[in-house]
Amino acid sequence: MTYSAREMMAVVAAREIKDGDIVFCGTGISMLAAMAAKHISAPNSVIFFETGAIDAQLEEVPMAVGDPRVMLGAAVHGSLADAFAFMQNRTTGEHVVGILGAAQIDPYGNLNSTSLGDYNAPRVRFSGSGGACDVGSFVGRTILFMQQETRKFVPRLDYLTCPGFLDGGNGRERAGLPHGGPEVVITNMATFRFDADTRHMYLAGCYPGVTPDQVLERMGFAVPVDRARPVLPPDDRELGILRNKCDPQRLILGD
Amino acid sequence: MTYSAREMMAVVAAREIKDGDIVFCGTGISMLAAMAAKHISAPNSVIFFETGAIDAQLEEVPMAVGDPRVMLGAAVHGSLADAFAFMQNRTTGEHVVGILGAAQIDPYGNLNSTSLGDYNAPRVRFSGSGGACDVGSFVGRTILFMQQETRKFVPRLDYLTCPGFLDGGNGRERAGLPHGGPEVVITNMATFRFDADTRHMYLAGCYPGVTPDQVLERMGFAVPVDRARPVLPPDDRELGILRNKCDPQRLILGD
Amino acid sequence: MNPGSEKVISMREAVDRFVPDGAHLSIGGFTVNRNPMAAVYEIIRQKKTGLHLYAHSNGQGVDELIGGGCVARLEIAYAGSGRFAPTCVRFRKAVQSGRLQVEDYSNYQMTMRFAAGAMGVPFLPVRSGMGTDLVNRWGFTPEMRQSDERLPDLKLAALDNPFGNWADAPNVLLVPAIRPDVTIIHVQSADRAGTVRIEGLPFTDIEQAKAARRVIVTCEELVPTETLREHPEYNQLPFFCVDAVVHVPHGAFPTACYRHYDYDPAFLNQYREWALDEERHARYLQRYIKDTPDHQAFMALQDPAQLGRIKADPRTGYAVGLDRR
Amino acid sequence: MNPGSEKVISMREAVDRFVPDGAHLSIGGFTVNRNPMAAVYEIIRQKKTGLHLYAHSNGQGVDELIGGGCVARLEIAYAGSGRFAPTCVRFRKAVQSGRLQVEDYSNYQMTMRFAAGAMGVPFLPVRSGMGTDLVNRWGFTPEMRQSDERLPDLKLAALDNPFGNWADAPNVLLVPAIRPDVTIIHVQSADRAGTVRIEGLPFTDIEQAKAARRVIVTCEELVPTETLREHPEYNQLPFFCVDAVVHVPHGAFPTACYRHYDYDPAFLNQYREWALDEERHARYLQRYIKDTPDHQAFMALQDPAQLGRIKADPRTGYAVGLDRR
Repeated sequence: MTYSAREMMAVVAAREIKDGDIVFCGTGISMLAAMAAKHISAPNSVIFFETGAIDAQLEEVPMAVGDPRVMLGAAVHGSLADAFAFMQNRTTGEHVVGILGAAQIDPYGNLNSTSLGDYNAPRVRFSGSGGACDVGSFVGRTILFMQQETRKFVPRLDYLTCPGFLDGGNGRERAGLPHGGPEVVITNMATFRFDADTRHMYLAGCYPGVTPDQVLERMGFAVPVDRARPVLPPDDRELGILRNKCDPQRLILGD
Repeated sequence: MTYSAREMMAVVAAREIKDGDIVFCGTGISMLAAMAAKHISAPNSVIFFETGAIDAQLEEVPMAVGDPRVMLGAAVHGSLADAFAFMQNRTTGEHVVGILGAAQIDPYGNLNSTSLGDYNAPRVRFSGSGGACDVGSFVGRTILFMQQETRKFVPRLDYLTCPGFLDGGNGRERAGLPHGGPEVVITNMATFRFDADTRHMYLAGCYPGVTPDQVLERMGFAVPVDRARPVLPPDDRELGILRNKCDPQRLILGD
Repeated sequence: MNPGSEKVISMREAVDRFVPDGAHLSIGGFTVNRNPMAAVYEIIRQKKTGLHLYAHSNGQGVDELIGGGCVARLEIAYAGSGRFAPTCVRFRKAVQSGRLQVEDYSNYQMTMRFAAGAMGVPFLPVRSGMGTDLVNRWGFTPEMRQSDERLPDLKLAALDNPFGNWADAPNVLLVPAIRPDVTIIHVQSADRAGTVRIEGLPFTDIEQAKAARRVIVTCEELVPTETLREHPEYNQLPFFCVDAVVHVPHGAFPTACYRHYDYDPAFLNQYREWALDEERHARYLQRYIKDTPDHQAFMALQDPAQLGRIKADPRTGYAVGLDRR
Repeated sequence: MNPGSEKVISMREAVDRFVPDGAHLSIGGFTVNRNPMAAVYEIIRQKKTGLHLYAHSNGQGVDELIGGGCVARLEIAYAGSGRFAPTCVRFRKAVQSGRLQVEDYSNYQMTMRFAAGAMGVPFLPVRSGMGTDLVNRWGFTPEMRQSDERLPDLKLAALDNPFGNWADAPNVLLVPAIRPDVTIIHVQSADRAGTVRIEGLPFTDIEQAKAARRVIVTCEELVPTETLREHPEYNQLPFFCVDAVVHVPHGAFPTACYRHYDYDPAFLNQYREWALDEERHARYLQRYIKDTPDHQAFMALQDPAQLGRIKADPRTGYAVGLDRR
């Protein structure tokens, strides 16, 4: 079966979700990945929206985390204060994996979803942090979605909205942030992970037909490529679930 | 009609409650005063329990603020966090009048409900603060119930559980406490108020048949008596309401 | 705050009395859900200006107030409507053209700021944001902060944990309480005294209401006090917190009101197109808001068939199978 | 914390697995309401000792654990059962004889301490207690605090407001988070995975549960997951917070469980008399707790007619007209 880049990204992310994980979803493709994981590999994972809907039984894809579709069949409808406390709380927070996207990412997995140019007179303004800064601060693991574009992989962010490993090494610890940090970056061409010591990004996987050089051409900074391995394409079962169970209207997968 | 000292105290307290007040009640006679006020003089006052039951429609007298009787017909069942936030919040807190009792009171209206003797090896141990310290700290006005006994009106508390005016004058302000403080002390013989400048207690009223000297004999410190006025006894309507509507089983009024 | 038992007034009167020009206004709801839109449109109709707006993660209400020319300053965690507008359109234009001053916080920071206001404490601690530009870059100038006594002098403050490394936290950020002049929320049910029942997710509506000096509640249904009091555990806001109750069906339209109606995808998509173009946006404002006397008239301009399509299914609380492309 | 879906075990196993000697234990409920009494009795049966107990304002659960010899240290706001025991009897005896170390906090301070634990912050600020002995006198010694890493080094800490006089607060007290090893709460309904529905006042049960490493939920009724999930807004604790679910009818007896049964005034009055006398108290412990294998056997010793009398009326949730003298 042929598949789109979005479908590949959703399936690659779904594979990162472990059974029993509490999956923090944002809008868009991250919700789809979480829905897919529950069907594919992690039936006992919990879908968790920052809006306070815990373990929602999604029948339709939500268009926003405040969509009434996130409320159906949940275990609890908490407030926003409750929702984030589950991540800040170490006992539950340890089990949370957060899925985030952004306009820019830097070599240490920090994200910008606030603005481009001068913050006080921005060239382009985005929505702002939302829960991204909190999730990036609190939880044990994050999965980051990015488009593979030079303007998005930048050596220095215009605005640091969501902490990854800050300036690398034990930067999080020095700043006083809880343990954690980004685990993987998933793009439309490749996956990246972070060195255990330096916390610098490296190329971890290339999608079928993609070479490391093609990836590097679409980045504003260099990363080591020697640890790169091929990433398996989505199989028929994965694609079927994604298309038929998760997003039959192709609201997020697109045309 | 004849009446008991407890009945007199409850009625005197009920008269202090203004229409529209939010009345913080503890267990015992303070609940009765709040119930009576709603029937007598302040129909739109709100009975408020620290346990989070707001404007309960009491049909039977509760035996504790955690009694399920406080839940009936309430506007909201909040958590304890919610309940105290209404008092700490200035917009709502200004409207709250708190009714408190204690084992000891000092000349500035500070209360002890924790222990007698050395705190770390007490001669007598009581329940502890409960909400008393919070109410005394947060709200605009408090009404204090005491038995008129020398061992209870003491120049210096064994333990300061609940702040009145601390060391007098602007003591609350110096400590950083919100505005407020005790408005009146109601005993089985008399009422006391606090001087607007020194914040020292003075005798404000004597019950029928009681002289200032009799009151002073039952106190461990001296207070000015020149502002004392007679306090009217409960009338038939007040007594009828108290006995028939508030505590027909005489659970709190006693035999 | 009003301990009375009768607070039902018209939307016009509520906005006129409690939302003066320059007010510090907080609105409830989240992205495409339970924004108090009828109140938002009335604020635009009454040409309120210079508002200092607080919102958590809106959405339609924020974007329309900005587009209506009512807002001078904004404090917010997320200005978007999900897939309908990942960044609010009029918000983006206003910021990029320098017409709107913004102070950015994270979702949880904003939540704790409303909670601090509700609790009556000057700040609450959070463990998020250390090392980020949410801490390092401030939107409001120190001069502006000092000139408005309704604003704290600092965006936020760092604190070493006085309890050592207790809770594994060497340090925290303190975020200051928000204390709005007035908060407006839209809910499913209220009684005439203002006791509120929200169904589904409450977002930060309750904290926003408790943090404010004045509270306007707009509701889909005005219900008898006795009905609400049969189950006090399902109510969230007691009447004495509330100053005005406005009964306005479809009061959250075009955003959703769980168990009543879904968001209107057609309107939201159409709005995005209008908002992107100055002329079309001006025509929208004129026709739908300025030329309508009230929300009922605004709703009369909507397609009745579409209003039927967005009606909530009783089982799910939203419109099952609604075309949302 | 356990993301699984099947957690129903026996009371014996729950206490055996999650409440070791010396545990930092937190119990829910308030004065004469929803104390997790069946669990309390099982802890006494299993002769647990050296517990560090956290409770908000109990009540029967605290007094029986102390009387049973299980508790070495206690942090609490209020140790009483209302009119039945304005000061808990065995608590008073234990403190006055030097057998129990106590750290006193106010009601709101204790609430915020559990809330801080639940939220994952090291402390929360309060504006109550400045100038009182709650600040000036400490019950636990600095040495004891330093020797137990489950305790913060300080009872509380003062802080000047970093935001000047924002919110009219020149200064605040910071109270440290409570982080129990295990919390036990008794609720009306739970499913087999541990999702919890409390009816009526929740007290601080939810904060206490979220603050703990392990959570035991005891419930009157074990209900299907689907039933709870028809109304997620009425549930308070999601299943993944919970480690064990124990189905134990009358699990709060002799304290009340709203909409199920009232407190038992006869038992509470009788208990007070027993508790006041060493010999009678020892006989009570032997007969009612040590000689019974479980809560069912304990309940079998109660007068069936009295159990009928305390049954809750469906309208009020308590036993109307119950003789409570």
